[in-house]
Amino acid sequence: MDNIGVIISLILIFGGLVALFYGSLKGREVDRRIIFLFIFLAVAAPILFPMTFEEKATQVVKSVFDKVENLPEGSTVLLSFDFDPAMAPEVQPMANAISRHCLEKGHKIIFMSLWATGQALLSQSLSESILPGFPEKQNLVDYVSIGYKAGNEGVPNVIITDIQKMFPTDVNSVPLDSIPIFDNIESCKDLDFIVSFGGGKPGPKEWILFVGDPGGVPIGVGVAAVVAPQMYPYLPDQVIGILGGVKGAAEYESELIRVHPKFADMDTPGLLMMGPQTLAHVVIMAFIVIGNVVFFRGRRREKKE
Amino acid sequence: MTPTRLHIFRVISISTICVLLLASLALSQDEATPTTNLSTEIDTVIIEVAAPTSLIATDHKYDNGERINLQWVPSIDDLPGISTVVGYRIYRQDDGGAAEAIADLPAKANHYRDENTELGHTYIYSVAALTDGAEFVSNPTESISPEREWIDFSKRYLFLIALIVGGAVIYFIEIARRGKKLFVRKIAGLEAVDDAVGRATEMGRPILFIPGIQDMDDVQTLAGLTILGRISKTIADYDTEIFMPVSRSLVMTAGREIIKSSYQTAGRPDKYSDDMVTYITDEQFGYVAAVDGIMVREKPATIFLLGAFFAESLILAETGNYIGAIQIAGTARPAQLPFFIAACDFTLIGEELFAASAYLSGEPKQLGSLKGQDVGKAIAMVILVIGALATTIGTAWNIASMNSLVDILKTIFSTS
Amino acid sequence: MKRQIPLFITFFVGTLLIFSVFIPPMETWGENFTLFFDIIAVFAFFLGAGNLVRVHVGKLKKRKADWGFSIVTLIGFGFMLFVGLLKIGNPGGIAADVTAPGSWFQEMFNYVINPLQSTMYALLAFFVASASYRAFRAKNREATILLIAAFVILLGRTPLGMLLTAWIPDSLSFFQIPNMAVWIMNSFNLAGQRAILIGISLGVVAMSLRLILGVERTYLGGDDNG
Amino acid sequence: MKKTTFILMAIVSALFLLSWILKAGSLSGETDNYILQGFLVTFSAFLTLSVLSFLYADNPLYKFAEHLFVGVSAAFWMCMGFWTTIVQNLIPRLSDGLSKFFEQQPQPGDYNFFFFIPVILGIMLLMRLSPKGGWISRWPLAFIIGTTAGLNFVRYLRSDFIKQISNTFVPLLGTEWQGIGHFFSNLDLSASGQLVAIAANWVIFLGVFCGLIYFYFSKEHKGAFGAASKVGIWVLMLTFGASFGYTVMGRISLLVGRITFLFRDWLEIIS
Repeated sequence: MDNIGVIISLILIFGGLVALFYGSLKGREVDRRIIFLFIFLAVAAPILFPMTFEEKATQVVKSVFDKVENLPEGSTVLLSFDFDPAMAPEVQPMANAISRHCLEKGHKIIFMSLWATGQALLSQSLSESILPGFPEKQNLVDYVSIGYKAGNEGVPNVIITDIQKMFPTDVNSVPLDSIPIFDNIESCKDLDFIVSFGGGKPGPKEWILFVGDPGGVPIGVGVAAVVAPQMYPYLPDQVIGILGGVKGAAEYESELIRVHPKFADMDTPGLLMMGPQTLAHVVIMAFIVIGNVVFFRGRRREKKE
Repeated sequence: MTPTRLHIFRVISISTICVLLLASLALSQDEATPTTNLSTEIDTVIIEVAAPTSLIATDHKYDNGERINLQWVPSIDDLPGISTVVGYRIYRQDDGGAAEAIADLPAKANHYRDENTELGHTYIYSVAALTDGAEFVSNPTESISPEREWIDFSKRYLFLIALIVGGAVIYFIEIARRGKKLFVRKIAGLEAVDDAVGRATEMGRPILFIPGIQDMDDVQTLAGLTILGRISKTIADYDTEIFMPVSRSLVMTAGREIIKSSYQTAGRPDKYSDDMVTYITDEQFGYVAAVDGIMVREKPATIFLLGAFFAESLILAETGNYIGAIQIAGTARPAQLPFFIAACDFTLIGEELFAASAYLSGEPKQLGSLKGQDVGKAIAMVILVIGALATTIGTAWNIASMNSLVDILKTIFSTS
Repeated sequence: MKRQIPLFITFFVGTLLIFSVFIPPMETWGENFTLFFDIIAVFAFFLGAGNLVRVHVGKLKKRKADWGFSIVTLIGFGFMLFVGLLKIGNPGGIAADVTAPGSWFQEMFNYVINPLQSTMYALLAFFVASASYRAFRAKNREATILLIAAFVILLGRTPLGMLLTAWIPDSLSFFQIPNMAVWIMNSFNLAGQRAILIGISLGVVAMSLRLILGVERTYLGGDDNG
Repeated sequence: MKKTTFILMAIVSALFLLSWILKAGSLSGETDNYILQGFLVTFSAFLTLSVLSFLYADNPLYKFAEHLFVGVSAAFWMCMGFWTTIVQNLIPRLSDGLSKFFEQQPQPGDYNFFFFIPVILGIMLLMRLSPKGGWISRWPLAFIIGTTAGLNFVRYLRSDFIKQISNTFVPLLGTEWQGIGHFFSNLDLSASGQLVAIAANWVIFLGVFCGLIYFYFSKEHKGAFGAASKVGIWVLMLTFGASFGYTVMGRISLLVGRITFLFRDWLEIIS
């Protein structure tokens, strides 16, 4: 059933593209609403009839994975959810995957957010995706959520020297003093690893500037594809690795399943999204080709005249 | 130092170490007695473990006297896998008071930073290895007081570079203020501005100016408005129509003032109207929807997108492209530059936007600042070349002097 | 006076925060002032909300175009404020997490804010496609470079790139498209982004200095009454 | 109101009701308050489709969705700021009574008189809402600007200037130079493939250098300087092309997220 659906939708999309290509050979421009329609089809079809591909982790992703994998058990990791619903489809899958990985390796996790919307998404992630796989993990012992604080870059600038000053309590008003995770954590300098998931300001960049560089804490970033290229200059000293967009998440998920087979049945939104991605990319590349054909046809006509 | 003297020196130092070791052994036996007693009193079987050794307390460098660092060698029984040591407990005596436990650490820990010390107090620390039900305390440290350092010398190079770059900016602003002409190279995009205005005039269609979606406190908005000053002068001369939808009320006020004064200079104050600049909404996508509507309805011949743009950049630039307008864009937001470059005819990339603004306004603060930044870039380029060449020679042929040059440069140009 | 005091505040706070980096005894004050800043940031949210209400009430009073939609904004604002400030339906009571699952506040986030914002950004998917079609044309040398780089990355970021070039032997693995994409990201992209980064950082440094020293005062507005 | 608008509105409302009924019906076995849940899912699907309708043209449904978003999100940020920062960070430092009211547990030594400063500045900021007291809001504005400037000055200099320079100290001839033959022998991406790795270093070194020349405004771009700046602009074009190609993925993801919601949570045609 699924295969038939895949084949029919592929025939439809590619048939349409061929027709448009034929049109372009005659110098006909494509209306943008037609392009919109094709993009919708290219995204919708693989969602209805899932196609999955194998992913292999690239070096920038693998270095984050290896860092989590090789930290000694009981290390403390801070995961900051610095995103809003607009970035969530890209960033939430990787945040979930890394959270699961940390819990599986027995690291203690401190969850927080520099975006108000991040705390709501964090609460959603915890209750719907991360915790159901780990019923034995206890709040305040294995993980804690200290939530959101206003103040953008002001927040990392305080917690680099004193976490408690900025976060007197966790989200449920439990004083930090009484939380076992914070027994030996005074400031961000005492953390073993920080990963910031985001793509706006404040976000990964603020973590590098205000915590990673002054405190010498290893930083990993999980970013929306729009800002991922801007993170490359910080490699490899200032950030140890970059998860860029859905592909970053898909690579991390596949690596996670490869190394820890227990995750084989977990939901893998990143890997699932690669189907629509691939088809949409093909459609866009086809339109780039069609656009150039139209352009060169037009230019040749101009020359003739 | 002559060889004989060196020899004597060695003998003395080795014997001192031996004496110290013996003394510490003797002392440690004294200390260890109570713990042994303690453990025999308990009924359950206590597995004896060695206490941690070589505990040293040092003042944390470059702080306000609130930290003391501890370091020790973990108990020799703290072995991976089969360890009976479950952790370590830190004890502290404050000004000769009773020892209080201040922290518990996991097994294999070998250092701790006490961040709650006070200036003027003296402290004595000891570390205990914990097993299930008993603890084995190390020798206490010498008494130590935290010290306050007034200047953080570990950041001296950072301070120096800040001074040089900052100094260059201030120096050139001052020079520009005194009226000295500062050279700024021609910026290609600015010539395109006049052509684009001319084109709109020929076609008899309006010009659309979009100053980004940030308020007046963003430099990019200011730079965009400076360029608006130039554009509106040409517009007033040619008598072309201009629309400027904005998303901040302060930008609206500023925009109106700029266009009005341009019309006055051109001698046509009667042609100016407040309707040229309209406030739409602060909200990103509401603004985009409205501007999109204006583009499709009015079909402007030329569109300027100069300022701070976010995700809306693509929608605006794409729609402008769709209606076939000439588009000149400029922003310093790297994430949006690719869209502008792809969809616009001309783009002022990053700093070019500021340079264009400085070039047009001729304001000392802008010109001087640009010059100061150029000094920074020149420093960067020179160090870059020296560093890369030294690294290359050093690593390819393993030349020590080159490697140490690289080390020095890396120390100066490091983050901490 | 109306300008002198703000200029002094900027100078005082700015220099204090710079020196707190280099002078350890000032560190606590650096922290405190940053905390003040964080708290003022919340008042800025209040200000934003207040402005919103003012603008929309104004529209409503004057029956400006689309005034009906202003009612939507005001009702949405009022309702969300009501469920948020009173923590309606929150399972944990007043001290609990405001975004606790099951609270009305969190439900409003999940069913109203989340779909609205993410769909608005999802519109970009369509525009990016149409921009690629219209903009990526080999008009001149620069545009051609742009086009080629984009094409390689587009191919390399999807499994398609691997499928197309899987036949290339491992000793020439560089020419496999995904590897080429990785290489471009790590070389050209890194270099270009770094040059931009250095430029922008100098701009930020110069601007900060101008603000602290009071050379740049445009943010104070034009006249003393405004 | 025009007749067509009226008819369209009636159709939309009817569809909405229908979806609500069907959705509530399908949820009735799963949750207790299935009527509310059915409404919420239908409503968020309605909002999703309203925003997507912008692709055709700006229309009242889109305007409705957008205006609702503006109101709700302003209140969202306000509540978050209030509960997380005002209640947890400010109140315990100022008042015992209020912290008890909000069930906070103030720590000894929390009280700090200086925390009246941000309250006063914050209230001054709110004065902007009144037409006459606007000028006083410049004080907190000056505080905000001073803080940002002070914080950014050192951090940007350190991470984005100083560190970027030393990051570019790359070896241009390989770590152990073993002659040309060895150098060209291997074209893979592994450690032994020196050519590829060193080529990347050359690109980084020259790219950063020429890029900086392009952004150097104190000298006319002529001769060798002009040529270097030309190389600089090419590197920048490659960068932007690559960024664009990379970004497409992100933009598509957002759409995937929305369509998945429509198909799975609303229409239930996939699981």
